[in-house]
Amino acid sequence: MGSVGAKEVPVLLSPEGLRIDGRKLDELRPLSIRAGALHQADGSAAVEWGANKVLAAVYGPREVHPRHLQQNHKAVIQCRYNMAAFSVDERKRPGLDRRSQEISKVIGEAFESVVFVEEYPRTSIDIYIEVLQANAGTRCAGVVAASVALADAGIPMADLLPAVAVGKVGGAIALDLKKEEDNFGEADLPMALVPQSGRLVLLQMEGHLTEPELAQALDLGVKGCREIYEQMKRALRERYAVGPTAGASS
Amino acid sequence: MGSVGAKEVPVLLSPEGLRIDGRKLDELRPLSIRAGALHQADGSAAVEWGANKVLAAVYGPREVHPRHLQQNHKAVIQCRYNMAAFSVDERKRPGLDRRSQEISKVIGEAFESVVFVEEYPRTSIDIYIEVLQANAGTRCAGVVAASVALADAGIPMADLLPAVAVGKVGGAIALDLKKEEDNFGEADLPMALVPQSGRLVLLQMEGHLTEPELAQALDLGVKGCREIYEQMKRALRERYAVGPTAGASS
Amino acid sequence: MGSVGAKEVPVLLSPEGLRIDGRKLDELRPLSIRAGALHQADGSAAVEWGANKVLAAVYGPREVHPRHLQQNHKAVIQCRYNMAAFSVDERKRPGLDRRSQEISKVIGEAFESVVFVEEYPRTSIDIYIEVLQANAGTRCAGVVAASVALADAGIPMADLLPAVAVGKVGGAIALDLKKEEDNFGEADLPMALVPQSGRLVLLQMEGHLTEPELAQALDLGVKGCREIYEQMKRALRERYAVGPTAGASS
Amino acid sequence: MSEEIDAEIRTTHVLDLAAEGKRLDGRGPDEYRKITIEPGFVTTADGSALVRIGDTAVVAGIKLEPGKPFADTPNAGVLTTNAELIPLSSPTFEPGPPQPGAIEVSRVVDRAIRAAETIDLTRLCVTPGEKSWVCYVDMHVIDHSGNLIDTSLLAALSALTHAIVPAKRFEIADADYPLDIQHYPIECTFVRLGDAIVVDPTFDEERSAQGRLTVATDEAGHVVAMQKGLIGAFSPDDVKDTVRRAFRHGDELRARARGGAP
Amino acid sequence: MSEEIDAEIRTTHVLDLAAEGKRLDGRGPDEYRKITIEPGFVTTADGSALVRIGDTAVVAGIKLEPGKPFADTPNAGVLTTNAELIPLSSPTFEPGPPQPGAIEVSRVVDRAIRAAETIDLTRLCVTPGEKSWVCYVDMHVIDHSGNLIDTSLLAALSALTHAIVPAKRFEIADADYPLDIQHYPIECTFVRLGDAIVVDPTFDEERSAQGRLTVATDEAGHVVAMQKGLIGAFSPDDVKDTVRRAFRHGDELRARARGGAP
Amino acid sequence: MSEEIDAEIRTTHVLDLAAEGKRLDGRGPDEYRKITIEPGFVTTADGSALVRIGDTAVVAGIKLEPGKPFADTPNAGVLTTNAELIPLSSPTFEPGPPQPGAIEVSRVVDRAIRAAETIDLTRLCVTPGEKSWVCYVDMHVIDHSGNLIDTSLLAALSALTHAIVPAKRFEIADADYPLDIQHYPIECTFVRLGDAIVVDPTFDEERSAQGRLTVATDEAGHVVAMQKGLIGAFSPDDVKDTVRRAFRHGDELRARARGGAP
Repeated sequence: MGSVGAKEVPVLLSPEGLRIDGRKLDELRPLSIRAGALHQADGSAAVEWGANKVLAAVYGPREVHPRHLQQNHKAVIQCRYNMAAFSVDERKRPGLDRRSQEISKVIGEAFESVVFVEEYPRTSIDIYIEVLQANAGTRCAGVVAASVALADAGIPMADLLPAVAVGKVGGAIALDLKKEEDNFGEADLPMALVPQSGRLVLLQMEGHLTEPELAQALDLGVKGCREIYEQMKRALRERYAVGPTAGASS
Repeated sequence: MGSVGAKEVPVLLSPEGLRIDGRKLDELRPLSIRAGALHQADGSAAVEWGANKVLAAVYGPREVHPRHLQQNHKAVIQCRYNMAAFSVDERKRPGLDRRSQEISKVIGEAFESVVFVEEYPRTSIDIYIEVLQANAGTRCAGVVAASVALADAGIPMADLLPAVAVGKVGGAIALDLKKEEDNFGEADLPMALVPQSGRLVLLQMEGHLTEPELAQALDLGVKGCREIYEQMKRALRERYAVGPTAGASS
Repeated sequence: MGSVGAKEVPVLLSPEGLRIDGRKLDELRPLSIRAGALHQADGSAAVEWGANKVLAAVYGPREVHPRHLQQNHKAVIQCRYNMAAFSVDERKRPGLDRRSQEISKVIGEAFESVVFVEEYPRTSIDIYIEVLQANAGTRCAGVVAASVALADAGIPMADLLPAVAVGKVGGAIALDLKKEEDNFGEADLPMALVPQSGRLVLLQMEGHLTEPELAQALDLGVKGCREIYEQMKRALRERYAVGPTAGASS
Repeated sequence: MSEEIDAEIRTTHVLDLAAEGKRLDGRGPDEYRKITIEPGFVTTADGSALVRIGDTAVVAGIKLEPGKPFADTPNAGVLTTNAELIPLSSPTFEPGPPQPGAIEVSRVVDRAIRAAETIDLTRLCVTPGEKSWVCYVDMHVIDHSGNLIDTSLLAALSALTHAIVPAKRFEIADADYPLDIQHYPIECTFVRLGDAIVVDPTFDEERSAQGRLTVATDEAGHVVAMQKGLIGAFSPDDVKDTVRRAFRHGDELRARARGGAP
Repeated sequence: MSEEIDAEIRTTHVLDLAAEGKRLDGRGPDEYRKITIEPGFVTTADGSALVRIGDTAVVAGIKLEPGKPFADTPNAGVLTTNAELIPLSSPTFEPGPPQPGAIEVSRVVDRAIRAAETIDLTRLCVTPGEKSWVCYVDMHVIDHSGNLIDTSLLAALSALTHAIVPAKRFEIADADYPLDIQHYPIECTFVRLGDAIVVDPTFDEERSAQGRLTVATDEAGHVVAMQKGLIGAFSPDDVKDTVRRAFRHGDELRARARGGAP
Repeated sequence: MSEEIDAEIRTTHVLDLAAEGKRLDGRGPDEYRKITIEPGFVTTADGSALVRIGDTAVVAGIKLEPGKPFADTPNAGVLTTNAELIPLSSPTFEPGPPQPGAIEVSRVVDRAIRAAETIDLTRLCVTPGEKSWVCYVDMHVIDHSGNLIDTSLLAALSALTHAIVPAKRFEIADADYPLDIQHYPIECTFVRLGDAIVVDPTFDEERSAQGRLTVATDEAGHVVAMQKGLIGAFSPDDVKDTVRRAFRHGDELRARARGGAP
């Protein structure tokens, strides 16, 4: 969005109401979730979602490092969202830029809203999200992966956190934008839902939406999150039905 | 000073002995000092001095951070002199450059020479000086502001620290240089005085001065400091006469 | 080695088998070692080796800093290999680059293989190597200097660590490369030997060597190390025969 | 430790009051603290403002300098937004590199300014692909009594509104000219305190909050940016209601930023 | 503390087994764990591979971008190698700037690639002294169960082998073309466990090791790089023996990297 | 802790001696330790010197490289001064980024060199606004027994005095030529010990000092720089007296730096 001076905007919506990849407005990209994808982490998950490839690992509850962050009455949640240098078109310098730091913060706060942190005082629960291949919606893919990784690690939570971005493309509210839609679309609204309470713990937005459009986007996002929720539960059932498996790729 | 390759030096002293802003050689720029200008700090002050705008805040005595700096027999004084990005003609990158770090060090040492640090062992007294608008003499304005802020915070000191820079412009020793005088002048000598003992706790100098000129500059600076001292005391009296007031600007 | 696109390779070996500085293939550059070259350090040494000038200082056993590196059952060895900005042809930015960090690591590990670290639990033994003038082989010169500095500091070790680089120039295996040989040679193999056990505790290599060449290089290096070992012992005997002397230069 | 207990007592107090529909400083749930805007506060900047919301104060300064456009936007100037949460302004801030809190403020303000297309960046291009203006928006928080985002954006917008492009000084044009402002984004921040959702939180309210929500609107009826922060949750209906309130406040604050008058 | 005791018990166990010529996972001293290579794993990269050796996994990605040659090699492109040992991949890694361990992996892999003259850097020159390709080799360790060097180099080599120079996208040529690989270096890492020297150490074996030795060979019978690491020592005969073993393993792994087939 | 007590005992001893007009090493209050200057110590530098004052030793190296002049001084070269207080030189220095102490030494030396107009920077301009020499003055403290400022400046000045501009190597002129030194600043540092003010303090004297004062003079009778440091105070009369002493010492040290002979 807001790509100043961009050359030409592609047609994002066909006359039949179909999107550049043939999806309907309320249709998700293909999503695959595998719990327990890594060996070292206490819990982990690999998510492939459209052309996104995202890993999440959870370590903890463990000693807090650095020490002065330790809290007497609860666990601290430390979240690190990071993009691999090769995950985007133009090589990204290794290390956390300001965008990654902001995303790390809001994702960490989202999970601190559902994890029963008071059960593990003086410890740290560390969530690491690595984006290996990015194609819009990586923070939501990261939340989905981290959520499953937390469950895989046996961390008690009020609920899993499905997440999805809603946007506006070609004048219409659309679910789960892919890169071209995000680049040339009119709005982007990532969110994460607590399905049982129906409340949002992550919500960001950028672009142009009228009040009715915003309401519509919220409702569509909630609907999308509920679909994703089912897939997350399925991934966890598979993990415990068939026992631990290895491999970050399918 | 020493501006290598500078285009043309303006006339800094008129035939009548007046300076570019009409001041006499021993005349200070207009100075306003307001104690208690900020709400969060334990003590604070706002100083407008010529075209300088400087804030100072004091926090403490409080826990030392980082811990290993703690001293068993006295408080540590940590001073941070910083310039806002927009405070100078060419935008300054945020954060402390080497100049700011040196100034922070000498100002901190100046205050450690008058604060009764042994009264607060194992604590930190933190002095923050922020230059919002700079026009030569900001370190002296910072010392004046910090001094009033320390008094405002109730930190016991041997004395307040008036401070001023003396320089040489158009061949003459002059009090309290403004920017053009500093840029094109022949010397700059900032100092801070302990009025009751008549001793200097901050003294720097750069330029060219003969031995007699230097002696003259020291004497003029001491005289200037004594004038400023009266204004500092007045600001503190006002603060406690009328009760706390708010606002960094007049 | 591997200097891509380099203009012209000089003749490194004469028809008589002599090298650019007239040395034979198994001949070391002139080496001078002075133990106790510095005043502040607990142990120190200055090494001039060909056109290299290298200092080493040892501090400790002393408190570990930062604290969390402390080990309960042994001393930690912290090694810092650093090059002065003016030590090389093109000015080097001050501070440790990645090369220096790698060298610091392998040298530290080499010494941890011979120092009786379990005798000083919960302490740090700090080895500082400073390259003032570089002409190939600085890491080996650093190991030699640090070794003598450790002995000078009275740190108990299984043995001293002589070190030297072997290389391949003009098709032949040669001992102790100087800069032009290193730049245009075909291989470089620095090593450090524990003379009494005949084992290597530092070994790196870069270039092109066949298996027989590599074997030859190892044997030549061991021979060189044994020569250097004698000089190291002599330097320590001199130090304790004549008492402490001062001065980093000869 | 007493600091920790003190914070806990205040939190309980804030929440108890909220349950009765009250706030510590007597405001209603939809009431801002007193706002003052002092444009032109810093003369070394090309545009500036000191903005206070209650006891919170932010100085914003604009600097425009010639630079190079980004490779992917050769026809546009560059906008750089930075908030400094200096330790002078709060006992909770420490010296050092920007913390996540400061980065979040910078980015949320930046997002509103950028998404609203506040300034037409193509008009800051001098020579396509070669030379363009870099517009630095620096926000210096000098007193932190809560709601840094709204205060910072208001300061930035006020400073931009009065900014002058120093084209003459840099020998790029014969005369300086005002920066061209296209749109006027306003951010309104709310926090949840139990069942209540109140606007313009104080520092104590932020510390007690069960979620924070910022909504940025423009003068044409768009939501241009949002950010949920802190630990806590909002229902979609909460969000919709909050957006409605943000539009109401937006109009009032926008008028203030454009006029600069009290 | 229990972590420390646990490590000590494992170390003793690893060394006891080694004294009997055995390994924890049943392998022989000269046996690699199962190796899988998945080239083209990351489509945003110009070349990529996911390589696993046992439970260790590294993703390597190649990026080629136009840049400036170094002043002392005006006719050559630039090669930049970087390994990220991210905290996701091991409980022993911490967030923050690269630690010495990560730097060592980067540099040892870089040394093998560079010394072997894996790619002809002069062919990455576009305009001498002015413009050349910068070839970034980024290795992202995602699961660390030991032997990062061999896994990382194998991933880097596999990624380079399949890399495409994006000359069309950057308008430098009319079509993209494959990166030209001249040589195929392979690194084989060994650790000493008492009197035994075993190849392809696991994490537990590395922690128990009394010295580590890496030998890089090329397809033409050269040793191109070596690195002794960790606390411990090797006799010259140990080294010679290890080199011999490295050549044997090198041929097998090289075939895998070139083919990419299992 | 014993370290702390040790320091306290030494401080008391230093001050007791000072009260009797004595110093730990038997010097008079106005006496420097033995000074040696070894120019050309480092052949990789374009100019260098090893200077010792007592047990304090500093190596200074000059490097000249082509670069770009600053925008506000297009007709001048660039001078960059940096002191490294490396941990090799003192148990009190730690690895890491430059500490305030190192920055102060750098800046106080830099100020004297710059204010004295030691080198004519306009002669280091190659093409106005485009190309000029960058003159790096790097001071490497290798043994710290007090009075780093005087030792560092003396090393820097000696190195500059013998420096050669490598114009041929960088293909800027047909031959190298000596750097042109216009003025010879010397810094003299004093500390207050009770009522005494002594020159050239040792490490122990600095630690015991109640104020430090550095005065830089040139050969033409100017004070060109001053710096008061450490906790403590000086009366204006103290300062005037100190300046007088600095002129006396300055002449003697200047002759040494220019000649380089003992």
